Amino acid sequence: MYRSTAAARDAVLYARIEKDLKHFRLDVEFSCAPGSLLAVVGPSGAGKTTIIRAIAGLERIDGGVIRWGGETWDDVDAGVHVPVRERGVGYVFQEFTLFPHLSIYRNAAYAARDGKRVEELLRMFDIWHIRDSKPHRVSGGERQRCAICQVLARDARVLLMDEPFSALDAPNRRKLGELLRVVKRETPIPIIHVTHDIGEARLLGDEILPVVAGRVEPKWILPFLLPLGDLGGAVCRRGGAEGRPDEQGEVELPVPRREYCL
Amino acid sequence: MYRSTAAARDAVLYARIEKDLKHFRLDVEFSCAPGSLLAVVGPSGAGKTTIIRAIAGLERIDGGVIRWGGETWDDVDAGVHVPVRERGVGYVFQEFTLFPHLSIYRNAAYAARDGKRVEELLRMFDIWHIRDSKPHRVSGGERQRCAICQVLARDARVLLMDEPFSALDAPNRRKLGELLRVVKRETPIPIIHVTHDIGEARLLGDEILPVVAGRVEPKWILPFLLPLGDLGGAVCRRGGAEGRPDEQGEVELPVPRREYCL
Amino acid sequence: MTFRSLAIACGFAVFLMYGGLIVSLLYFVHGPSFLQVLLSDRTVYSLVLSLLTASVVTVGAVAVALPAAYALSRYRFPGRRLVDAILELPMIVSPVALGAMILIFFSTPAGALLQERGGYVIFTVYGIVLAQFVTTAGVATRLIKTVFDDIPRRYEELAWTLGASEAKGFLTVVIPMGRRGIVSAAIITWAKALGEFGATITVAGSMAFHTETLPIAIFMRLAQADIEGAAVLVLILITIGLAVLFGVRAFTGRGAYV
Amino acid sequence: MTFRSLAIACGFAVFLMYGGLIVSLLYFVHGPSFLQVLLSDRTVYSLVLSLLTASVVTVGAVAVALPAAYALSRYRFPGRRLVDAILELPMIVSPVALGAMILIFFSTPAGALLQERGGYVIFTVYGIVLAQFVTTAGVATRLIKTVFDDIPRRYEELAWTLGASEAKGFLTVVIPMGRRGIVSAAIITWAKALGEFGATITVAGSMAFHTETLPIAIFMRLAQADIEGAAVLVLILITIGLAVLFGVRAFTGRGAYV
Amino acid sequence: SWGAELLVFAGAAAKPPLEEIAGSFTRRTGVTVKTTFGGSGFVLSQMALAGRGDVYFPGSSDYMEIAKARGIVPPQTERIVAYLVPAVVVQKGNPKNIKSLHDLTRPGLRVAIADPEGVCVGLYAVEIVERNFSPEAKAAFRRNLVSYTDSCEKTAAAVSLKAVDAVIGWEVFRRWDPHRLEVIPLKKGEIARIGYLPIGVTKFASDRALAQRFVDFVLSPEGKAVFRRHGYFISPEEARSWIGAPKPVGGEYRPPRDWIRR
Ligand SMILES: Nc1ncnc2c1ncn2[C@@H]1O[C@H](COP(=O)(O)OP(=O)(O)OP(=O)(O)O)[C@@H](O)[C@H]1O
Ligand SMILES: Nc1ncnc2c1ncn2[C@@H]1O[C@H](COP(=O)(O)OP(=O)(O)OP(=O)(O)O)[C@@H](O)[C@H]1O
Ligand SMILES: [Mg+2]
Ligand SMILES: [Mg+2]
Repeated sequence: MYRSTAAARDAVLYARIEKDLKHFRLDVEFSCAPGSLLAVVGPSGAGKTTIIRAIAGLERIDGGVIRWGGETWDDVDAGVHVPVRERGVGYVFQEFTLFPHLSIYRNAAYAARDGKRVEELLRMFDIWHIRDSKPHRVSGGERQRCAICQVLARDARVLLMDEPFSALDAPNRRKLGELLRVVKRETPIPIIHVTHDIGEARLLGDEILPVVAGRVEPKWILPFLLPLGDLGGAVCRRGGAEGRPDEQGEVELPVPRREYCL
Repeated sequence: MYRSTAAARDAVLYARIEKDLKHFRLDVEFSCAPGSLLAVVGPSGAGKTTIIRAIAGLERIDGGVIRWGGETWDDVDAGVHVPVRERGVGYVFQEFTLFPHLSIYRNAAYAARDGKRVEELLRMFDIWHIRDSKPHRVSGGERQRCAICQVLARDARVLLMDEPFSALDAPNRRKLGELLRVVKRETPIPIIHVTHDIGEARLLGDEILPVVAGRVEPKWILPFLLPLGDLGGAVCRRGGAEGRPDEQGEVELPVPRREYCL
Repeated sequence: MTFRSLAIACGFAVFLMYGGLIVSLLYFVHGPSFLQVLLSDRTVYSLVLSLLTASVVTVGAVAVALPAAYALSRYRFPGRRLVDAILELPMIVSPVALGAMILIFFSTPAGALLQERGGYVIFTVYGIVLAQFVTTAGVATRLIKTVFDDIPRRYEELAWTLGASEAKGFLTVVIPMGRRGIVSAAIITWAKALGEFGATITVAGSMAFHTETLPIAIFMRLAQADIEGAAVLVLILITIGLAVLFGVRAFTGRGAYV
Repeated sequence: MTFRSLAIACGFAVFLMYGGLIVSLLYFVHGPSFLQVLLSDRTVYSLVLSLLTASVVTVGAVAVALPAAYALSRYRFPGRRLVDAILELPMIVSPVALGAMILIFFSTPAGALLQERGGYVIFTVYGIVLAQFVTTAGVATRLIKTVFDDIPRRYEELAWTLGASEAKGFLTVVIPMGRRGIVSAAIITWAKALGEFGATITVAGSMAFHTETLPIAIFMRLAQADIEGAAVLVLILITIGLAVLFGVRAFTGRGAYV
Repeated sequence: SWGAELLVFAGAAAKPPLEEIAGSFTRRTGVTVKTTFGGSGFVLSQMALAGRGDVYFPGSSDYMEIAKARGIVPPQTERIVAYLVPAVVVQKGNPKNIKSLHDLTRPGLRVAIADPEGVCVGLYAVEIVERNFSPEAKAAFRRNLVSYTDSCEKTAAAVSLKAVDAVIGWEVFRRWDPHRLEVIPLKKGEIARIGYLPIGVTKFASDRALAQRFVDFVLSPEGKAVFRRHGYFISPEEARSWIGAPKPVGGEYRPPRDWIRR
């Protein structure tokens, strides 16, 4: 269903990303196999968006390498930086950016080879009836669904999604989840899914990459991995737990009572 | 803690809103007492954003009235339309719009009477350390937190929040939830909270207004109100259940297995 | 007074200034002479020549300005600030002086060689086009650069992640998104070219039925102290110029999405 | 050739055109005469007068254009399209003709009354200011309107929900957000006022040490067939004009947020 | 002689008669005559810079002197076409009741002359003032002098448009705008000299014989008749009899330094 170039089939994405941000240095290393979904999870401001912008080639990294299969996309020491469009990544922006001057349909079809596929996706996500509206005249969730269709309608070699569920209601979340399973099965490419929500990461991710204040912090998700229900506090060292990058040392971890910790 | 004008204390917000949208007519009626939180919930594209834009005065309604206490804000038959700023509503936009030319601090302080309150809020939501950054240089969640601070720092007579949790991680969701409880207790004003997520609505709302395709549709939330766990399908008449406004008749309702229906 | 009425009052103040000038022209014009001047062969020639050269120049200037403005707005290259700094030159130097500079250029060995090889420009219709191009190209570039500066980069980023080349991003995203500003710049370019007089008369002369554009014809009337004739020609220029612009704007101005 | 190099090449083409014109001026200028002309009292007077009037006019024109442009961009009021349509008038009508229109206006009974009551404008320094104002105000309004058109309404909506009045929204949101475009419009206005010649000489005459701006001085040199003197004055005008603009732009151009 | 053409550069003041003559010349010989009009000095600069132009016909003698001095017009080709007599020019109906040259010193009048530095008629005006006014009268005149105009035509237009009450110009001005101008003749003694309109073939002329033919045609009875019809004196005798006294034709005059400051 979801098509990709033949060469892409066995290509693993590998990234070691270092970048100075305003209050900390982002320094993470990970790889993602084709057909596997890596959920990058972490508190707000942890550096998640920066990671996928770097993979897309929209952000220059200050150190490290990014490789996809045999291709080197970024290599700071060797001075390599492949332009965005040659990477062939599909990227759903956190702000679900759409072209303001194009209708929903023409947005979705911008990079599609195949009109049938576009129609299929728009119908699946229930925005076929507003296909002629401009983005500023549709609702937030409708815009986000269009951004997802836009990316799923093209041949991507890596799929990057930044909080693609943020404005989606339950049925549309379910649809996207199902669709991602189909993609993983039929056109195995690496998928990176950014979210602030452990629940989402647990349900979707084949692997989970927890990022806190720019570093991989496996302990951060421990408390969330315990069975749902009432729990006491848990203690974890290094790296502020609540996305406070300047806080070091012992901190009390947030303990979710439910998926919504209110 | 959260201040408001004395006159605001006992003012009930009442709205009967009719407006022609692209594919259906929005037609809802509700009221919201001071100190009470009305959760407007419904699928994507149901008309939720339109409702609070109308209350804010940003959208002209085609029929109905909007009243707050003794004031009439909108009355189509009488030709009344009070300008936005005279309504004194606090509105968190779904896109968490900030002024791009102002720093995080100056954004939050735009309408604040009191610098201390601003600092308090920025510290509480952990964005004090980036107070001098411009919005385009901070993360999505940081922007949304700033938009929330901006509104909570001012004296509002009605609080309108459009999906204020969409980019927030668990700790920040919890903080906002707590803060809303404080607001409700200490400065009772009507609060309208828009979300596509029943879980959120259930946890926060004193009352829930389910909107589907422009109409109040109490049956729509029935299946979500059953205890969590595996359930069979449930049937509900009228109004497309999955936000498909043009679909009429019997439809199968989505049945959430968890809060995340993937 | 509310801010709203103050702002609208300012709008009308600007209108009244120009409207008043037009009305005072009517004080000098009498019906029959208007038609007589309008329908004379010479006026028709000037009018067609003016509309034609202004349109050709606008197309050329905008065609060069679009990529140039994009380069200035998006790329960092050595000499960028220098290029950027010189764009207002044709405004700072009044048209007559600019025309003189063009003549001076053609009197240098380089310019002379160019004319020998490429054919004469001075005192021909090509001279009109050149003079108008020189007076407008810089400003057109500056105006379009301002438009591009205000288009957020993230739309191009989106296009690139969707596999678009820089050229495709430019053509399918930047230009359509800046459409209104570009049309506005083109309109100003056209208006400026249509009204261009000083450089034109200097480079191309004022030969009747040859290089006499409408502004030159107006000047010649004034030069003969024929105020009535000048007033009639000014009215013709204003009527046709504003009508064309009104039409263009009505046709292209729709479809804001902000 | 990539799109990038094509775009940069276009930028340099525009540069070369103007750069070439400046260089060919040097062909006519000899060192000593440059200094001699530059330091003469008369040149200094013209220079100061030009810089002063252009600056005063820019402040005035932008001050009127800001609210007028906002009204045209945001409000629907009867006559809006008419006001909008007339803004290019000073471009379409060449400056000499515009100057003549101003003279014509003051020769009508209404204009004569105005001058009797309010003092003479024609052939005075006020005439310079008036002529430059009339030639620039419309374009300044048009340019700033384009800037405002491209500022999304939702920022004003945000300001209003935060309790800002329309005036406060205008002052704290629209103007700062459109800052770069407004500065750009002001620069074009200033450049145009500085280089304005045709309307100025028609309305204010060309008296040395009185109403002789630098462009008028250049023209008078040309009119005396003193090409070298004209070339020197053009160089002075270009140098000072571009230097001021370069400074202004370096000072205000920072801080994009797109 | 198909294809032959002549470029004529002329002062704008002589436009109507010259265009008429050029038309007859073309009809008679088939030679296209392209005339460019402008300020006499300005068109001279234009010719010098462009290195083109066959015939030079300035609006006054001093530019011909410059052209000869620069070698642009060989002195032997210069001929005189018409003669000009200075006069006071006032608005039609003489609303300020100006009867003589000395009335121009009356307080409250607005007077202009052409720029003595660039425009010949200004030079003649300065000479008349210097010759006839006492130092006190001169001072009074200069108090009334509001500006210099930059060309012959604008000197006339200044009165036509009521920008000033009077100018010292040419007697022929009244023929340019008979509806708005009136001429007050000077007294015999007040006039210093008679102006004239010279014409000459330039060194740039590619076909000198043809250019000379055109000059001869202008000077032929047919050409002179046209000039007479437009109100010019075509012989010194005509001018002298209008003045009523013999006066020299042309000659040099240097204005005192205080009229022209560098
Ligand atoms: N300016 C507009 N003009 C006409 N129709 C509109 C406009 N804005 C939105 N709509 C349509 O009205 C409907 C309701 O939009 P609204 O933004 O209120 O939805 P919503 O409930 O907020 O959805 P979401 O959860 O996706 O944000 C949608 O179908 C949308 O396409
Ligand atoms: N352009 C920038 N320059 C410097 N620092 C930046 C820039 N953009 C973001 N930052 C900072 O870098 C950190 C990481 O930002 P990033 O957008 O990657 O966070 P995130 O994990 O995506 O958070 P969220 O879940 O809130 O979107 C934040 O502290 C932010 O303030
Ligand atoms: Mg992010
Ligand atoms: Mg919404």
